[in-house]
Amino acid sequence: MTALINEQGLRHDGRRIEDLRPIKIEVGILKNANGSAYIEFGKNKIIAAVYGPKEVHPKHMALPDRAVLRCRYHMSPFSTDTRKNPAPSRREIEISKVVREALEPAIMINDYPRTAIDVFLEVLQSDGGSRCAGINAASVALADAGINMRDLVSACAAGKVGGQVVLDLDDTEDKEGQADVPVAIMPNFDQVTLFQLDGILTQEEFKKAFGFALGGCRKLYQLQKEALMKKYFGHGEPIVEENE
Amino acid sequence: MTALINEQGLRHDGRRIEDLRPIKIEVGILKNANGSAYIEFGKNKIIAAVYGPKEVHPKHMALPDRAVLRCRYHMSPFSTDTRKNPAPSRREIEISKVVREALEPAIMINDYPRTAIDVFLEVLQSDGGSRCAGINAASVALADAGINMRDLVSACAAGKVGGQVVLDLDDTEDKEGQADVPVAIMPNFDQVTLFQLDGILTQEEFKKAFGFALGGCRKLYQLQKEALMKKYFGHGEPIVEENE
Amino acid sequence: MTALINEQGLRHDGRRIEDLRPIKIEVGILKNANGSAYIEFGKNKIIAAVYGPKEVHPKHMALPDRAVLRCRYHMSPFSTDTRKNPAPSRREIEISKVVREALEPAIMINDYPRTAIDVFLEVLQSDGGSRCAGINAASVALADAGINMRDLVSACAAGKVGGQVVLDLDDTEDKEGQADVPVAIMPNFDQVTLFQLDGILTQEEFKKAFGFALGGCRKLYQLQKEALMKKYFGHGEPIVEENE
Amino acid sequence: MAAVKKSLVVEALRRSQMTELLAKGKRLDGRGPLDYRPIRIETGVISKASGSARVIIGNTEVIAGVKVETGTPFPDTPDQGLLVVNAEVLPLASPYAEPGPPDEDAIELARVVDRGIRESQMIDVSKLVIKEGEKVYAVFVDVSVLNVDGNLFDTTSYAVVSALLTAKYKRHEIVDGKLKQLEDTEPLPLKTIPTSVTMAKIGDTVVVDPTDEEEAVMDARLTITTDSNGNICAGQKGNAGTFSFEQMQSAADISRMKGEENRKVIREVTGFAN
Amino acid sequence: MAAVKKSLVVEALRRSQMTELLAKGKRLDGRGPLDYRPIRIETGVISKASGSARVIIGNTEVIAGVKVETGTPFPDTPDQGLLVVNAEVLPLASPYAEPGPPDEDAIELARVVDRGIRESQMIDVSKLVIKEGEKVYAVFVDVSVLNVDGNLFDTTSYAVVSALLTAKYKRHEIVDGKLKQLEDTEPLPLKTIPTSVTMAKIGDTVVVDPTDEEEAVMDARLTITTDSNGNICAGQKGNAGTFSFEQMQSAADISRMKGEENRKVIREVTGFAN
Amino acid sequence: MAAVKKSLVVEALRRSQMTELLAKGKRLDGRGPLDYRPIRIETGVISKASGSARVIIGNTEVIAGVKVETGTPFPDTPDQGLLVVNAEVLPLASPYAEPGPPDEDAIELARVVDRGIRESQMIDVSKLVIKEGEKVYAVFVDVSVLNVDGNLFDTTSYAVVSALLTAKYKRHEIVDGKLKQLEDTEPLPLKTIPTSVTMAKIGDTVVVDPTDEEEAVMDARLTITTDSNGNICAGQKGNAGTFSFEQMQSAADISRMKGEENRKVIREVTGFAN
Repeated sequence: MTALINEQGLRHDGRRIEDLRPIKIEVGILKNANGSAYIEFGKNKIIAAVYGPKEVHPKHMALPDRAVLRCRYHMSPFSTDTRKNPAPSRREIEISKVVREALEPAIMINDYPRTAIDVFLEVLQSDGGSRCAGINAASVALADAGINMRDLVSACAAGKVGGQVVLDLDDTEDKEGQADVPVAIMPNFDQVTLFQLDGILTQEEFKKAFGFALGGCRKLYQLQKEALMKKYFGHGEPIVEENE
Repeated sequence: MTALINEQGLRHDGRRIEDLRPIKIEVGILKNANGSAYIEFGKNKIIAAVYGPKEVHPKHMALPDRAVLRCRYHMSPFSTDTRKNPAPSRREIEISKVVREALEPAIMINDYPRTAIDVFLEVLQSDGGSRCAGINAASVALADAGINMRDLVSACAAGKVGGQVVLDLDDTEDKEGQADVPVAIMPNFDQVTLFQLDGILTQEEFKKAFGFALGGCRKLYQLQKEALMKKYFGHGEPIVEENE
Repeated sequence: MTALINEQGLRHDGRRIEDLRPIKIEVGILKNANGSAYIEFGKNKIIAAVYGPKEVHPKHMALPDRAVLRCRYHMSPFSTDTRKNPAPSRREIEISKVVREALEPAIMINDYPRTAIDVFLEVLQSDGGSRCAGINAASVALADAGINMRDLVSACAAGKVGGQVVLDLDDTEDKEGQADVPVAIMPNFDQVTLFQLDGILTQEEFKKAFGFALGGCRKLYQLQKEALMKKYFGHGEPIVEENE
Repeated sequence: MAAVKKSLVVEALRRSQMTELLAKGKRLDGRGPLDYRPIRIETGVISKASGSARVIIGNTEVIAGVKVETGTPFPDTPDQGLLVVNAEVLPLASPYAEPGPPDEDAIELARVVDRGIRESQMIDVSKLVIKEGEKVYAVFVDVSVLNVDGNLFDTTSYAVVSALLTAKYKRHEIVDGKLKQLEDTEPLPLKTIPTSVTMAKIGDTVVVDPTDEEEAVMDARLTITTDSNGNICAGQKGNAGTFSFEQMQSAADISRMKGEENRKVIREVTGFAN
Repeated sequence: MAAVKKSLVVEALRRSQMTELLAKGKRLDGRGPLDYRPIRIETGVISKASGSARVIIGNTEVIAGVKVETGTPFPDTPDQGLLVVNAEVLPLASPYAEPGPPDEDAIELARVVDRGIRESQMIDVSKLVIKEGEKVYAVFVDVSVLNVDGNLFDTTSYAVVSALLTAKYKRHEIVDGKLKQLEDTEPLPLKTIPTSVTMAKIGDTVVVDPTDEEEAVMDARLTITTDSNGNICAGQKGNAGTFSFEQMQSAADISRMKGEENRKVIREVTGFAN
Repeated sequence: MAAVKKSLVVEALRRSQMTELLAKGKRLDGRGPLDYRPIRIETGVISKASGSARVIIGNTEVIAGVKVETGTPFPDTPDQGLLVVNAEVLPLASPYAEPGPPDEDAIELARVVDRGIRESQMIDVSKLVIKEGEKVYAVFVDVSVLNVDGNLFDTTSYAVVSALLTAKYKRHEIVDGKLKQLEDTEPLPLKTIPTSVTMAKIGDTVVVDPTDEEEAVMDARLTITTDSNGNICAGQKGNAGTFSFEQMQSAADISRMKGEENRKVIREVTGFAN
């Protein structure tokens, strides 16, 4: 086993403490969905798709004053090191819930009473940080579907690895590290929409990790905007930020 | 292994042939339920709760002339010697049915057309005779919920242990004994509402065991009345037996 | 192991290449069903029953212009060499689908808008070719239920065993042979309603096997007519073929 | 299986007609209160099963099949073979039966029949051990109900018992640590014939072997199973009605008497002497 | 459990009443924002369990039971015992709870409590090994929620922790290749007391230990768990609302302060010193 | 996946438009009856899988991933490795797909593709044995359908075949009774390329590679799979329509011809020579 952080302060994959893994976002990659996005985030490969606003079945599940937001986070059986059973695990059910709750604050659900908005995340290949990667893609897919939003939702994790606070843990760091803190924010409102924490951090480390994560989220926000810009205005065009 | 019945005619826990285990009934122990009761019956610790009469979902399950009585008998995973899987077993499904059928004759279900009455029994700790203990608690919880009843339902098992007919088998006696006969009655109508029998009894033993069980039921009836009296009239007050 | 085809060209059970196993069809064997039939086809013992046309539950599953045809092919746990789990297997789900699609072309489903027609096949004992045997019985049961039909559906498999194309494989031939081709037809329309193929056949073998299967189907058609005739007109009466 | 749904008025009429007749000691199909419909038993109907039986009582028809396989004993009974009884009311058996996992009625049916077999000690499970604590025989009895017309309990019970009485299974040995199937077959180690008798209370009358029509209006059901010695080995009251103390006592007598009659039918068909 | 369903108008009124009160630093039941309701803990309530505890906070009541059994370790952690935390909101606990497998709320509840235990390294799982790679102890903690009145996270968490702190289990050995249970019992190898603190944001105010009424109108929920050293070991934000960056920072401080207070209650009841 | 629901009138209009065009040998998208849409195959897209392929035909898109793990052989085939093919039509693939366990359409899809692989003897399962009767390799092929626009059968089939053709797996040995993973990888033992051809009958015309729109109005579907020698190794008719005897015969010819064309595309991408 190599050290998770070497004497030069570099991580096992060569990154520095506050570096993100390589990230690629593509918008509008599925034909049938109303909105979609594909994200590569390190080795994560995730598709997000949005269907809706649409009729709710069964009808009594509809809400008179707002849309029902539904979310499914799912891993393809081949996405993990050992084959994953295709039935949803307890972990997937919990992540589906927190992802939904991370996205909902940014969506103007009162604009769509009596409808449903479905967000599907399919993890084709998983690495550390798949829920954050998924949220970034889902948020862009919602925008691609033309759903009214207050802001994008941008997500990134920080954590503690080899005794140091670092940004954006990959699979190895997640498993062998000391803590993982996934965070999602609405960047233009300075509001946290997702927060989880696993592992042990002192109060000081917690503050540092939280700050790192916010910084990561802001970088993701730029990448999300660029991806949308690229689809809707071609390369290099200035983006009009209507929702801010 | 000690003998189930020793030379003095005493059972492995010191009881005589026709003794009940120690029993404690408390009424109205849950805040949210419309009616509730807690029973300790030997090592059995069981909570009964009643919700209703209430709307039926889905609506087509409602009956035009009477209430739908529903019942769930369930064991907490920690209630048994080895951990019980939390999913309902075939045994729990059968007991839920016979408990419902034991209670229904005493309930004036025609007083509540188009509604549902839910009875929940949670076995926190199980010992022999949990279905009878549960019926006693459920009957009291129904009364506590203010449901109109013809009578209470009182339950007790008899059986055969070490070659002799005895009252109220505990876990050890149930497993190592020769027969178990759980019975529930409406004490003021001399009617049997629950009857099951496991094991081998001659016709004479059967008559004796059945008689023992009826005697046990009558003792339980007194304890049920005392428990209700204690809640509704304080200690020592005379009980008004409206339903008789 | 005996050879699947010996020097005399006889199969392991003494049949010649193009012989069917012994077949017996009885019509109207269940009291409650609207129509029913029992078939013995080699060692296959299968009951088919039809309920309907009847109301659809839930109502939104009803179709405005035709009946919903539903089909369940199920094997009793004791029907196979080693006990079959009673829950429906993926194989049973697929066969239920192809059997439904094999029967539907022959049923005048537009005569029964907003209703359901249920076809149940219970395999009490299974041998090779149970889906074909089941289709033959189901088709007769539909006629027995008085459902309007364009034609009967007649089914039989051919295949390749011991290097030769043969008609109607039994269990042993199915497992140790090279190919199995179940086929169902509407005999008076020269139309194929079921076709499946497992195993390897050259194009020539395929044509031969397909021809064998058609011949088998035509023989089954005669047996189906005789069985219906026996029930409705007694032995030896000429059958009036209304639906042709 | 879903309960028979009828309009309230029809149900009430049917019930009053029935109770009037019963007051005169008669039933709709002409039987007396303690008469069974004809019982037809056929064994060996499924050659792939270790044992099997088809039982028809009136229009009620079931098939039971026995499979003897090998398995691991429960940790607390390392010296006993296994018995598993399962029942499905097939969707083709009644307009009210539905596909899907067994509902509470089918579970109760299987468990009551199971208890009759198990508690009567019909099967000497101590003889179904291949290697104590490691390998035992597992006796699976599966029941497919083909047509429902009342009294599923007895019909199922007689089918299960008849299938067991005629079952033959292949012995196994452990050779060099591996399980090996021997060629010779033998009957199961059986000791008694538990025979259930099911009664229905309609108004104040108790009848045996109720039809579907009678079950639709009955207040309560009672099944009592006796063994070949006339001892009671299983009992189950069902439905949301009651039995008086006296009715319970006389039901025990009826179950012994009618049980012995029906046991004779089973003995004749299966050739089992005990 | 289904969410509490109220009419939109009532919900809005309730919410405005609450936020007005909270603006003055008060709550409907008279508490200040950072006050817990009385906490009652009773241990050893289920003698059949290895450890158990009943915890009541206000009207919220749960029972946790620990069973220590033996099992096979995961292939990637052959040198560690197992921990499984499960929670069911019993249908008798609330008019909105329903029978059935745990829904997403119950799954989240169990997983957040599980992570608090696991990540704090409360249990030294390396000491729960009987034979590396083959047999380990499996610690099952099951929670039955008996009455719902808000703050299930802390009530459940304290019950699980108290049950673990008072659990005793029977040692096992492998003798001649077979697992053998020894007679002596011992406490679990425990190192710290993870203590969760759950906060609700209603309008601009953050309160601890929300009631059911408060949860019905809250914007968002935040649970932060600290260990005996005051380090943070688990966190979870819930609900479709948000927390500002500042609220997150101060929540961390609150969780340490209130966590230490409640840890004292647990220490007193269980006698655990760390 | 639920069937495409359209109003009866629209469906009838669409169908008559299509059959008119087809009578002239044309299709809505300009193709001739026996033309496939462009086929795009990409392999190695999931590095965590032993093998993987993304296949796009028109707008239909699927990903297949192969995992080679170890397992226990079936008792009746102790000398053969295992093959398991599974397919999920992801809910993001179509407005009519829904989350949940595979429905009858997805099960049929997986089973037909599975039979094509299995019956063609593409994989020499006799070479996937580590120790006869005890340990074998289990080849799991999972398919995630990403976008539905007709002809799922061929798209899935080509993805599965391409993923298998490019898969590499780690060898295992049994050393001192324990399974040990070796470092070197090798390709699966493959012998042929089964290639399915799916046809739809619309009115009197048979077309290959139907789109979603064509499937919505087709009478019946027919899939025939041939191996590298042009032999037929699997077939499946679907939907509540029929094929005439002549159509069946010519479908066999079409499947051989178009199968060989598409097999060339697969050979090019995967470099497999047979």
